[in-house]
Amino acid sequence: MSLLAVEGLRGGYVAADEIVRGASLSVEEGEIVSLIGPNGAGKSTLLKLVAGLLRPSGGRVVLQDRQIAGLPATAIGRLGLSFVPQERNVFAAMTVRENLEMGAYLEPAQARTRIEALFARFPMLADKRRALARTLSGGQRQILAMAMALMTSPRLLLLDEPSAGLSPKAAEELFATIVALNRDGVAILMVEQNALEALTISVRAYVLVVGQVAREGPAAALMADPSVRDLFLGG
Amino acid sequence: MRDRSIRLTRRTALAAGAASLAMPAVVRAQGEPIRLATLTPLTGGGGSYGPVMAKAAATVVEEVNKAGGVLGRRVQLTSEDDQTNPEAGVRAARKLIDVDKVSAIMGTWASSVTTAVAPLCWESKTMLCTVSGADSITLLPHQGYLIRTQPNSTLQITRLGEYVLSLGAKRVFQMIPQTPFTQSSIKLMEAALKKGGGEQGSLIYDDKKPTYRTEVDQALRFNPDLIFAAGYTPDTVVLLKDIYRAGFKGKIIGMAYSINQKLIDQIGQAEVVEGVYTFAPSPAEGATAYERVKKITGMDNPDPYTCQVYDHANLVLMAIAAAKDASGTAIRDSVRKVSQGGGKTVDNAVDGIKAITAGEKVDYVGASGPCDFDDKGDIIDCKFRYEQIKSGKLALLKIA
Amino acid sequence: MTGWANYLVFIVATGGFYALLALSLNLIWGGAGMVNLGLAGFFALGAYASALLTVNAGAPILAGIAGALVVGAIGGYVVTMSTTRLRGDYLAIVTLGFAETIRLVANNEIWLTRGSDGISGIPGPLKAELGGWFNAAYALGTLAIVALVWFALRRIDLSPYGRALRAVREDEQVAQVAGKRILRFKIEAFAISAAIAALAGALYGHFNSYVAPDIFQPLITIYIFLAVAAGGVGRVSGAVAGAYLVIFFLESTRFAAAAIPGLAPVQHAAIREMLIGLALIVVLRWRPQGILPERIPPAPRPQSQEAT
Amino acid sequence: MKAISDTVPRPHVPQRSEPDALLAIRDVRRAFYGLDVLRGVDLDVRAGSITGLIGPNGAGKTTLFNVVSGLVPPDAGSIRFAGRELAGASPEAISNAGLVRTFQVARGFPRLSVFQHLMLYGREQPGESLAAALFGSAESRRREAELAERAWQIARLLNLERVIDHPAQALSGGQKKLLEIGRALMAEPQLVLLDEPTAGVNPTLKAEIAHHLRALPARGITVLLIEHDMKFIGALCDPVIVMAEGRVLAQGGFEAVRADARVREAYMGVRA
Amino acid sequence: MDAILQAAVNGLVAGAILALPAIGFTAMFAVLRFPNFAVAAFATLGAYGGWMANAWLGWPVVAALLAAFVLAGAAGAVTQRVALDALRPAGPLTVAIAAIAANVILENVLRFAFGNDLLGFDLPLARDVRFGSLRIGPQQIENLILAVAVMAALFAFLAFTRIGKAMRATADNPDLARLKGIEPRRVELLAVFVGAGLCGAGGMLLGLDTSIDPLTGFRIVLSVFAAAVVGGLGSIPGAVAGALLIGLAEELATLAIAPTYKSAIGFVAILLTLSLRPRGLLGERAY
Repeated sequence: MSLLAVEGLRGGYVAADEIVRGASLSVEEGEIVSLIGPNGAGKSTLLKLVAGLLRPSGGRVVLQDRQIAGLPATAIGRLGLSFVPQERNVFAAMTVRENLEMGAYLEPAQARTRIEALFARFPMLADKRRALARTLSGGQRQILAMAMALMTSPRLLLLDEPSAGLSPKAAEELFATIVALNRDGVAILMVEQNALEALTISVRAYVLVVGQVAREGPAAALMADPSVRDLFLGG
Repeated sequence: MRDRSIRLTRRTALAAGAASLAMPAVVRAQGEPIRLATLTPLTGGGGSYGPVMAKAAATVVEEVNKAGGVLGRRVQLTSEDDQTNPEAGVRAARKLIDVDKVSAIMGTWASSVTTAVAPLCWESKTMLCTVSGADSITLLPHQGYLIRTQPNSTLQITRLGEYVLSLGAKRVFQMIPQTPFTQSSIKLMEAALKKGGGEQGSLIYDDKKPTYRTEVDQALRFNPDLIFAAGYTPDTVVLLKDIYRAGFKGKIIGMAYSINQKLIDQIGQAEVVEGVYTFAPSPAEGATAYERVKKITGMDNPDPYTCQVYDHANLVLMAIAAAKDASGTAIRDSVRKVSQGGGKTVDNAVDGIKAITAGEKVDYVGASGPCDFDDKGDIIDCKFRYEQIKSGKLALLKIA
Repeated sequence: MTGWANYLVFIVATGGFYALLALSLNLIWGGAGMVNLGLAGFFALGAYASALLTVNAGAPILAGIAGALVVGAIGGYVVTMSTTRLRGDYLAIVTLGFAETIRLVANNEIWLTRGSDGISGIPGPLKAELGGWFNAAYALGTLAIVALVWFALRRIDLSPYGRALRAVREDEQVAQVAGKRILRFKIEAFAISAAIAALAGALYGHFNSYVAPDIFQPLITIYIFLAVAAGGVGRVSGAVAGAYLVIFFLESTRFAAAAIPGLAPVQHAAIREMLIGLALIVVLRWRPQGILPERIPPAPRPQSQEAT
Repeated sequence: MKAISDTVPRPHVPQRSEPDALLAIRDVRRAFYGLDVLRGVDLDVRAGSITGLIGPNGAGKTTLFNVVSGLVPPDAGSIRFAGRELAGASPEAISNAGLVRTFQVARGFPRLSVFQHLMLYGREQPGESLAAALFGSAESRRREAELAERAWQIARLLNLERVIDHPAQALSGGQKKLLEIGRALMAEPQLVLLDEPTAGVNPTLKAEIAHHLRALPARGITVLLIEHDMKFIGALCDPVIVMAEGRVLAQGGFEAVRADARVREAYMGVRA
Repeated sequence: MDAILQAAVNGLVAGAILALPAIGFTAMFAVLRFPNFAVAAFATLGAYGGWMANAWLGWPVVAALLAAFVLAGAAGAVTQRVALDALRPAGPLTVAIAAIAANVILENVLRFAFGNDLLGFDLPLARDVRFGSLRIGPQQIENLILAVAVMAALFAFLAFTRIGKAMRATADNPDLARLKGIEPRRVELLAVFVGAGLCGAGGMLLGLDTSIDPLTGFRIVLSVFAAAVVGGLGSIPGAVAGALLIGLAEELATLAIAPTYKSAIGFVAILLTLSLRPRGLLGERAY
């Protein structure tokens, strides 16, 4: 049984205008799975549909045996799925520590121990615990956003273009962090523009084109496939 | 203090309700009634005076009706609210003149309302009786359709200036909000003081501010030995508190319409207002009419406006009786026949109408004074009442 | 004329002033998506301008009214200048303050405005000649002016100018990209709107022959918002209908007040004002389009259409 | 299907003498909150061309459009359009100079009708002065009739005739896209910037849009468009400009650009 | 010189009281993104609430202040729920207009219940204390302390409590807040409760120093707006700074211009701010 199984998912921002048109994919326990594809293919929309930020107009989303399609985002969050948005993903006017507390807003009892654990894991956050989030660099901000998502101890993390806007060095560090997180047992489904880098750290990958899964397979195989490369340039 | 204000409201509420309910039935029984109206501020800045005023007039009408009415007709009194606002006042007056077809409107309080309503009245030949004091009002081309029972500013302030000098004050500071009589008040006081070798400083303040600390500072810098607080009750409450806090040791004088029992209760601390002088056109203290007003309103010290509107109602009703005609013009032409010029002294319309019907000449002496008018409609001389607050109560010093 | 007829004439005239104010508000609220919470201030501005010109300077009444239009437009221009680049909430706050400031000036600049005494003896046109018919004639004249303004605003509404104004209301940025100088449109519209409010004030003064600071209470602004919301935001005819609806409501509650026994006059007045506020919320909530909803004018069919 | 040039009379667009760069952008920079979004963009758009602008998300394409159309002032750099410097000019001035743009998510005036939308974009409207609105003018009536004629033709051409009196908020997604194009046509610009004209559009409609666009240069309208559909780009655009990380990476014919190793890397996300 | 110092002291005290409703107004704006013009009525309601607790029930000042806060806050929350929430899709200006209507209703509910008479607290008045040539009233000092205490409590609430942080989070980034499980409607309601409550507390402090009638709140409302705009709409520290500034400006101005124009100072401050620094002293959306 998969950790996450998506079947024939459909939906978009407006009911009349479907961007995801019957996509199916799955994520197993402990995997890193990448979702790649050309611009406008509907990758981010798919993540938002899964995370409950958008309401699917069709299809099934099963998280550990539970049908979650149509549940509100917070309910899905409680079931062990955490979503990290691409933009505006921290509370800019709050301190790092307060951001983390907000990450576990629904589980305040565990907040203190988890924050300590995250501080141990990301010393940078510990150093900056009293800094306002808006003073962090782009890479630090992404780490904070992920740490916030981890505050609920999720089984599955959904990352929406985590490396967007980062310098190459910061992006590299970020991917290293993602791998490290995964080693601790968190499964990851991420959308990445930085497809080659994403494939490098992924077990499997899906290629999304016009709202549907066009190719899927082991990451290494997809990376080697010239037709995948062509897809990005409309071949 | 709180109990007092609530009781007051409730009582006026009952009166107003009774009046509006009772009236139509009576009217139907009697045919064409004589229509009169009060236009007083039931809400807005003058909202604390209007309801009692309206009630005093209503009681006079009630008594007259009980005694058989005037000219064998019932009197119907309509009471409207001018909201202390000329725009609303004009709308209400229109309704009274056009729909209710009243022949007299009584009790307009704020000078601005009176100024706005007056042209409607003289154009429609409706009598207007007012308690507003601004000099300018009787200077309007009202063709006689206006009388006022309130002495005008010139008379008032001149007298007040003389009194202030008699208290031994040489440096007087006047604190006054922006009102129709502000300029004349400052000018007249200045003149009155100069005659006696006194000096005046003055400050016009914004009557909508929660505190006047800085204004009081400014006043104290003048080093006055007397402060003349010439505002209305709401701002004077604040002003007196701030004067007290500032530690002012000199004398304070104010107009009785603002420094009244309500203000004393408001401030709630005798010490703050101890020794403050008040000055007012005197109701005819001790006059029988004044005692009647006391009874009607249940107040120990009915304010001058209530007394005046009581007089308005009596005068108008007797004028109708004397003219044997209920039109506004008839009232205009005969009001001075019942108010002055000798004859049997009466203190209420019931007795007056009886006497008039019997062919006697009457001279009304009202609750606010003798009620004699000059050609402009101004009251001819008037007594003034000087009081001082002693341990939280207004104590009469003299009436002169 | 006497009695009910005269009263009705008075209501018709007052309704006309309200209608002009409603037309003024509708032009910017419905037309350009701006609000003016200081309508009473512009109303006062016009009333004073015309009163001062005719009483103090002895100008003819028409010149006074023209002066009111100019002063109103300048006032509107000044108020919008500081806020046109900002969001609408700021304009709301500024206009609120503007009305209060106008009242302060009217109250305190006694050399000019005679303070809270107000200005009395404002001449009415042909008052002597018309005698008892003055009110009726004036009410008719007011109606004619309302009709004229209604006609002019409808022309604007249906013209390319009105079209551009609506574009500004819907999306300023896209309107800009479409080549519209939104600043000009917003300032012009507000200035015209302010001038119309001032016109209402001038007419008011010449009718009642008296203006004073206390006349221009902020509550009038609420009346007009209710009028426009009830009539239909964005519909010129709706503003006029709404204004008469409100004046009818205001006057009829005067008669209805007596029907509730056992209340003090203060309480009657309080209930009336409560009803006004309540009505405004109810309209905004359940009938936001008003009784006469905004309409899209159909495209003119070209003659050549049949050929294709 | 008729192309627009067949049915609509040619506008009186003054012919430009310079044959080459209608739009010349040099070293345009823009940062938001310390993040460099445009890091020195240089590009030319040849008059009479349909130029494609492609690049991965976050490359700065839409920001470039915002800067060129005046919605966002550039921090530095020059934008010359038809011989005029436009950097820092107001959006309406730029639009009136003959450079009109559309938006990615169809934006417009939801409560205005299709006809009103089209009319709004008409150039030179004497009727937009107060005097003309109030008193009417022959000039304004003439122009209004002219524009109305044109609006009808464009509506007919774009199959929007049936919905010409409908408010924009009642249109389908595809119709909104067509309306965007119609608006751009009404403006008779020298250069039109199209931000993803086919996003969320079905293949049939896409072909139709391509058809309309292809007819524009003949009418003196140069096109610069952002697009993600490579087929669409390949079929329509020459040259193609590739942006990545706030700079222009490559420029040339579609096939050449596609073959460029740097471009493939940019799209696939290989980093140095 | 003394006059200036004295006016400055008076201005600071007035500003501290003004700060409470200004914070309330700005806080509601930060979370709900529309100007709640009913603040005048909330302040008046607080004044009456405190007065009832003090004069009828004999509660001491601090307890009465709490009553004022709760009554005004509850009125704010009810207004929001019953009248305003449903209008929010129509845009902030529509809600703002409805808030004015709500203000008229609330003001008249008080007028209906209490009439237009002035009411005063049952508290002894004390003479001012002198420091050299400066004087300050014990009541002012008490008000200053109370205002500062309320502000401190508010800042502690926002900085240390979970729900207070959630409020800031919602003002900062509503989408992310929702994603993190923060119920926006609850937070909004809380923001209105606290915001209107602060207006109420400010209204009562005002009433303590002066007297109460249905227009108590209306008298300061322009200054409150001015404080919020000058400080930057949506910024709480900005509202505090703005309030002190407006308080100072109003008092100092009386030395230079006619005191009758005190109320216009706020308007001038708004115009100046919008022309010179439209986002206010501390900018929007700062905590």
